[in-house]
Amino acid sequence: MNSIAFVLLSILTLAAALATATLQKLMHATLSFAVTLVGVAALFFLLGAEFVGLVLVFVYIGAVAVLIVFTILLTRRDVGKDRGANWGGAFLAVAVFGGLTWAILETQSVAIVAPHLRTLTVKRIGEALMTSYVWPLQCVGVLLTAALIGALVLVMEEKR
Amino acid sequence: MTPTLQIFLVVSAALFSTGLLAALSRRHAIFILIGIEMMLAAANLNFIAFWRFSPQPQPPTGVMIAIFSIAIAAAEAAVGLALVIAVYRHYRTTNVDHLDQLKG
Amino acid sequence: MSRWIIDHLWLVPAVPFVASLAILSLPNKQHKGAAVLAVAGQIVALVLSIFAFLPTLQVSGFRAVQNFTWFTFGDHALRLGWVLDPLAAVMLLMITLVGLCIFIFSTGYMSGDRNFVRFFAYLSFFSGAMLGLVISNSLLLLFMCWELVGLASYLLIGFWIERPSAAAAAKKAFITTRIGDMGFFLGLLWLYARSGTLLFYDGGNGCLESAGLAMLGASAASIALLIFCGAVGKSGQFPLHVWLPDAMEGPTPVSALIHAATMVAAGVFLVARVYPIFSFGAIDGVTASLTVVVWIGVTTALMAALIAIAQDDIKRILAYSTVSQLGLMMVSLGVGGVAAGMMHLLAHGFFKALLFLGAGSVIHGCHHEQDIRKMGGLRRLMPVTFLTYAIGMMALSGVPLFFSGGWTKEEVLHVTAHWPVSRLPYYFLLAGVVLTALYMTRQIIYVFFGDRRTASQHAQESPSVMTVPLIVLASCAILFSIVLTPAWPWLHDYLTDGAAHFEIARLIQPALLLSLALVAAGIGLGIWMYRRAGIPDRLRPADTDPLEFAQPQLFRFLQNKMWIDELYSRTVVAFSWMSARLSDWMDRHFWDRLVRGFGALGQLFGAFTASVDERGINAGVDETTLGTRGLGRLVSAAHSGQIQTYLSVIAIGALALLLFYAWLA
Amino acid sequence: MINPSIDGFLHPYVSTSIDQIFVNGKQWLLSWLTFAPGWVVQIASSLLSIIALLFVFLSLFALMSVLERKILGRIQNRYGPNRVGPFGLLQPVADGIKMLIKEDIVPARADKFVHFLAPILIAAAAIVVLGVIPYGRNMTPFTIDGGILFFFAAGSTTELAVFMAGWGSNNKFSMLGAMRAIAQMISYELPLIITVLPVVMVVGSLVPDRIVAAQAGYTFGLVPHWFVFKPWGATAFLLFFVSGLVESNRTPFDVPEGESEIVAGHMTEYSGFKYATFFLAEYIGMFAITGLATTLFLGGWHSPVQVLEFIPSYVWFFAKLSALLFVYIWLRGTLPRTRIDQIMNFAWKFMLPMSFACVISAAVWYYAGRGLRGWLWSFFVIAVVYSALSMLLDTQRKFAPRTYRFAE
Repeated sequence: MNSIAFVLLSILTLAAALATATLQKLMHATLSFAVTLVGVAALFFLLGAEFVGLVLVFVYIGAVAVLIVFTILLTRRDVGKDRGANWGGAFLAVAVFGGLTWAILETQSVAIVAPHLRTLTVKRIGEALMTSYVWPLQCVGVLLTAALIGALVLVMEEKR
Repeated sequence: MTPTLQIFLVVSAALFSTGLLAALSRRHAIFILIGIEMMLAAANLNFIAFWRFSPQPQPPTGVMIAIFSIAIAAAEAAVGLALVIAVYRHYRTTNVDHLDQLKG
Repeated sequence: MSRWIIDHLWLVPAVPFVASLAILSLPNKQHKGAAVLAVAGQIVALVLSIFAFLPTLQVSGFRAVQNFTWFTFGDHALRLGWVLDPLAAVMLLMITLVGLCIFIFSTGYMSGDRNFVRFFAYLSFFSGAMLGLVISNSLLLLFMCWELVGLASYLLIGFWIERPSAAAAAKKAFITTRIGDMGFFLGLLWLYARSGTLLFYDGGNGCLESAGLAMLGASAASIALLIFCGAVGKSGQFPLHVWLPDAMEGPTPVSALIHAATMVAAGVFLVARVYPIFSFGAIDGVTASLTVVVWIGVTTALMAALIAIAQDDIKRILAYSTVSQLGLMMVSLGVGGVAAGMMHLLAHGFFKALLFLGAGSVIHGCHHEQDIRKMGGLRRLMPVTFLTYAIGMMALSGVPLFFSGGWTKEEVLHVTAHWPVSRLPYYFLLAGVVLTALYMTRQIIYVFFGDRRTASQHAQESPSVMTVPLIVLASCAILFSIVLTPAWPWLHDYLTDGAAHFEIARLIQPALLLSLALVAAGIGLGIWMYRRAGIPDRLRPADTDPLEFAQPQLFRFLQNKMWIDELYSRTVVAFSWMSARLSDWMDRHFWDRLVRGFGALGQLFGAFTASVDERGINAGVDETTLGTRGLGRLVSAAHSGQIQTYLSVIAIGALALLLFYAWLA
Repeated sequence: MINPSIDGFLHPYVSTSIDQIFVNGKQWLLSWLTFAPGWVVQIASSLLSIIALLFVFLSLFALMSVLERKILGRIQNRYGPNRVGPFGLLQPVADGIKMLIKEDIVPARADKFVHFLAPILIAAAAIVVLGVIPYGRNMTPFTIDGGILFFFAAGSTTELAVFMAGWGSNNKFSMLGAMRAIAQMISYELPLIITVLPVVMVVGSLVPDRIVAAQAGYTFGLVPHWFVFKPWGATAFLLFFVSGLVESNRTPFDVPEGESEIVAGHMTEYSGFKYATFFLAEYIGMFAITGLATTLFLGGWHSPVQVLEFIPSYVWFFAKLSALLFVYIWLRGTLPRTRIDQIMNFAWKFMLPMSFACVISAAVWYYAGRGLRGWLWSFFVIAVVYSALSMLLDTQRKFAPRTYRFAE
């Protein structure tokens, strides 16, 4: 697979992610979150999982990002600056990253090159979903319905 | 050079810890949520990467898990945001520092 | 087709059951819906019965059995099932046909009743239970359905709960039959203990087949008698007949369906069904149990016929005639004429239902007046009712040649005459025939002839929904005799697995002439006695019965039903009161003391344990709880309510875990 | 894919060659690059496709903009633009020049970055979508496995772009417009996608080419096997068409830029070339939606009757496309603007259930053996659901008081 594309994409993704974590303006941060997700989706494409990438874009850009900006607008009172970064958190994050990277680099078994990809068609995914993953699918459906109803109930104005 | 699994894992680790950073350092409730979403995305990246680098052909387990986790993340986002709005209605703030009524 | 119906015979009772459930679920106002549902269920049942009837025609002695396991306990498997043989088939036909007529009739009769819906629910329920009883191939299943019909009859007798008399009658019927059923149940248990099965027919080892019977041995007679107790209770034979006349408190269609046509016949049917047990080890057709059956039947027949003469309530007269007819059937079973008995049962089902419905129509016309002395002259006002009623009366009093009742009665008398033990029953039955003709004539005269009296002033003919069933039943009562005549005794041979063949010569027999004479005598006597009933003459006021005028003591004796009720209330009821009082006294003054004593002991022990708690245990527990609380305070301090603190703790934990694994590796 | 057995008075090979002229042309151009490495060829071919697409659709946009104005003029009984060039056909050129030389105003309080990014993003989203539609036999620019999904995924970016526009230009009207736009877009995205489901189910593939191929063939050479001729297909097509109207903010669903209430919705603060970009994006989006509708339901580039198959496929495609576009314009000329709450109610109470009904009836059609029986059965399903809905939704208060649940 294409290494240049990979490098560019990962740089983009991580930069956007960092922006998300640090930008002061909430709206900018949110948009950069969207960019992050686009980057991740592109990485998925690179890894030959087009379908998942498309689903990711579809769900996150199309729905979740919009939801988030809406929420930001609805809770507008203290939008604007989001002050006072928490340095302990930053340190902890860096520590975790260090630990993980160290562990990954120590592990030799993951230093492998991708085998030749047998393209994963949507048809195959569909068959898998409908045969061996049908119960999880049903459960997710129920879960989503429950989440929908729950969210509605939560944001309904309580009559007083 | 073509990227090895290692590189992917490192990238996803970076993404993960960035999400952690967002979740820890931000004061705005929504951004904690966003941080969690980012961590989930990193996890999905891991799944996909491991599936890709596993000996082919092979049942697309990683892909499946990624799809499901995306669906669940969407549900989580919806409920979480609804919660944020509900909280905002009560306390007129979304700053998690001020939302500590549950202290012991 | 035949295969299908045999497999699905259970549908026949199931349909009315379902209908009754559906009706129960209806709102109380839904009269039309209830009626439609009930009648539809009945029609379906009728059609199914016809389907079930067809295969039995093809081979003589047809018998199809379908058994299944209800449940198993230990190594016993309790099996139920249904059977389709001529007996069941004709009963099915009769019940569904008569039932249908009565359902239709009662849609008219009960119209405007508050509890219309409930009524039809009960009615369908009853019909389902009865059909189940008929087809059941297991004494247990039969017993269940038996109890269900008992329940249905209880509910329907007490249908007008607001009347205390109705409630009392319902209770009486229930308890009285329960006495009989007690015996029945004992017999059932005994039978199971001896033969190990309750299935009638089970491929050679059912309890009615040679193998099963052989296992009964000497105890067969006692078992038979115990089962007969149930029959006595259900079809109002002599000692337990008292409930049937009171059961007339229920709505008239109920009296027609349950207490004339079907349920009371269940006793007879039961005896016919388990006849092999009765006749087991018979020496030329005579066994102890059968003899008992005969005598009880004779007593009932004669006594009821006598009482019927002196009754004034139109329905009570019919009730007593029912009792006596049932006695007749019992006799014929007892003397070995199963077929004759069943034939009479069927014929009786038709014409008695007809009579009751006629009575119902009369009552409906007379604004719910039941005293025949207050009626009269209805002949012109209600022509249809009158004609059909007359046909019914002829059939009942056994006018030969044209009416089904005549032929069947002939059969009964015929078999009774050849009973080897004694000829006494025969003579009694002859007397019974005369009496029957007599009291029916009396009733007819009182109700339809003469001039109008108080109740019949404004009577008018009932609506067609009531008259049409009458006509249907009347035509049944006549046409039914086609298959009964000795010239072509189709039904007889159908029931006794013979092949019917036509022979005109057998049509006229000396016995026929004899009974003709008897009936003529009865009717003539009736006409002579009651020619000016209800018309005051110089000595006798209008409302006194001519017989009463002639024989006051005799009349009162009969009118009070030979004081049997009084006798019972003096003996049985009084005894049960006594015992109840006694046990009550025991309860208050003996058992209570005992229980209180134990209670005191318990309190003592409780006090002891309480003190132990106080002194010994509590302190330690208190200490523990205090310690826990302190600990809780300590821990809760760490519970800052800051989400991100928690998050960071989690992250630290993850990191620590990672490092730990690294240290392991 | 090429079908040489085409009866007609043109010689089959001639017609075939005309049909494939663009494909062959592209191959010919690429054949000059044989010496270059593979990825260069790849990039070059995609560049060629992109250029072709841009050329075709930008010119179509120009043509459309003027034609729409002329047709609206006819409908409203007046002349359209008729001054610039013959029949005013050069009007778009003039407009373009005007737009280009206009001053580009950025509000002082606006978020410059976002305000700048929004039009680009929206145009990009609109154009990228065009890539997966088959415009003719072997004429799909980019064949992605799961192209339909790609279409919607890329299309859903539009909402974010609209939002950026609304929020970036720090203006009440813009915000309100954006809110409305997003609200109705999200609400109508559900019926839009769910009405695609039956087609995907029946064809068993997300690839547009397969879908078009599945609609090949005729009965008696007269009735083509397009999905629009199946009951579920017809219903789905109607629903899809309406949702498309909403997605591209056209009348009667153009509340987001309802000039009578909020000046121009999320485009209020835009001027000059950025405004033109929004305009372009809107039209391109329209083309994309109609193109997808053609592909999914109207048999793509197949000809309506067999005898006319000698006419090149892309001609047919664009004929259908322009027919649908004409209907858009027609509606715009005919219908008044609906209220936002009415739009919402319509979406959630009618469109969504109906589209589910489409899915079900497609399944019914599939399992009741695709023949007349299936036809009747699926029609039955549709009819039942429709009548049930019409009974349920028949409220007495037709003119409900307007309620805003979307912007506080």
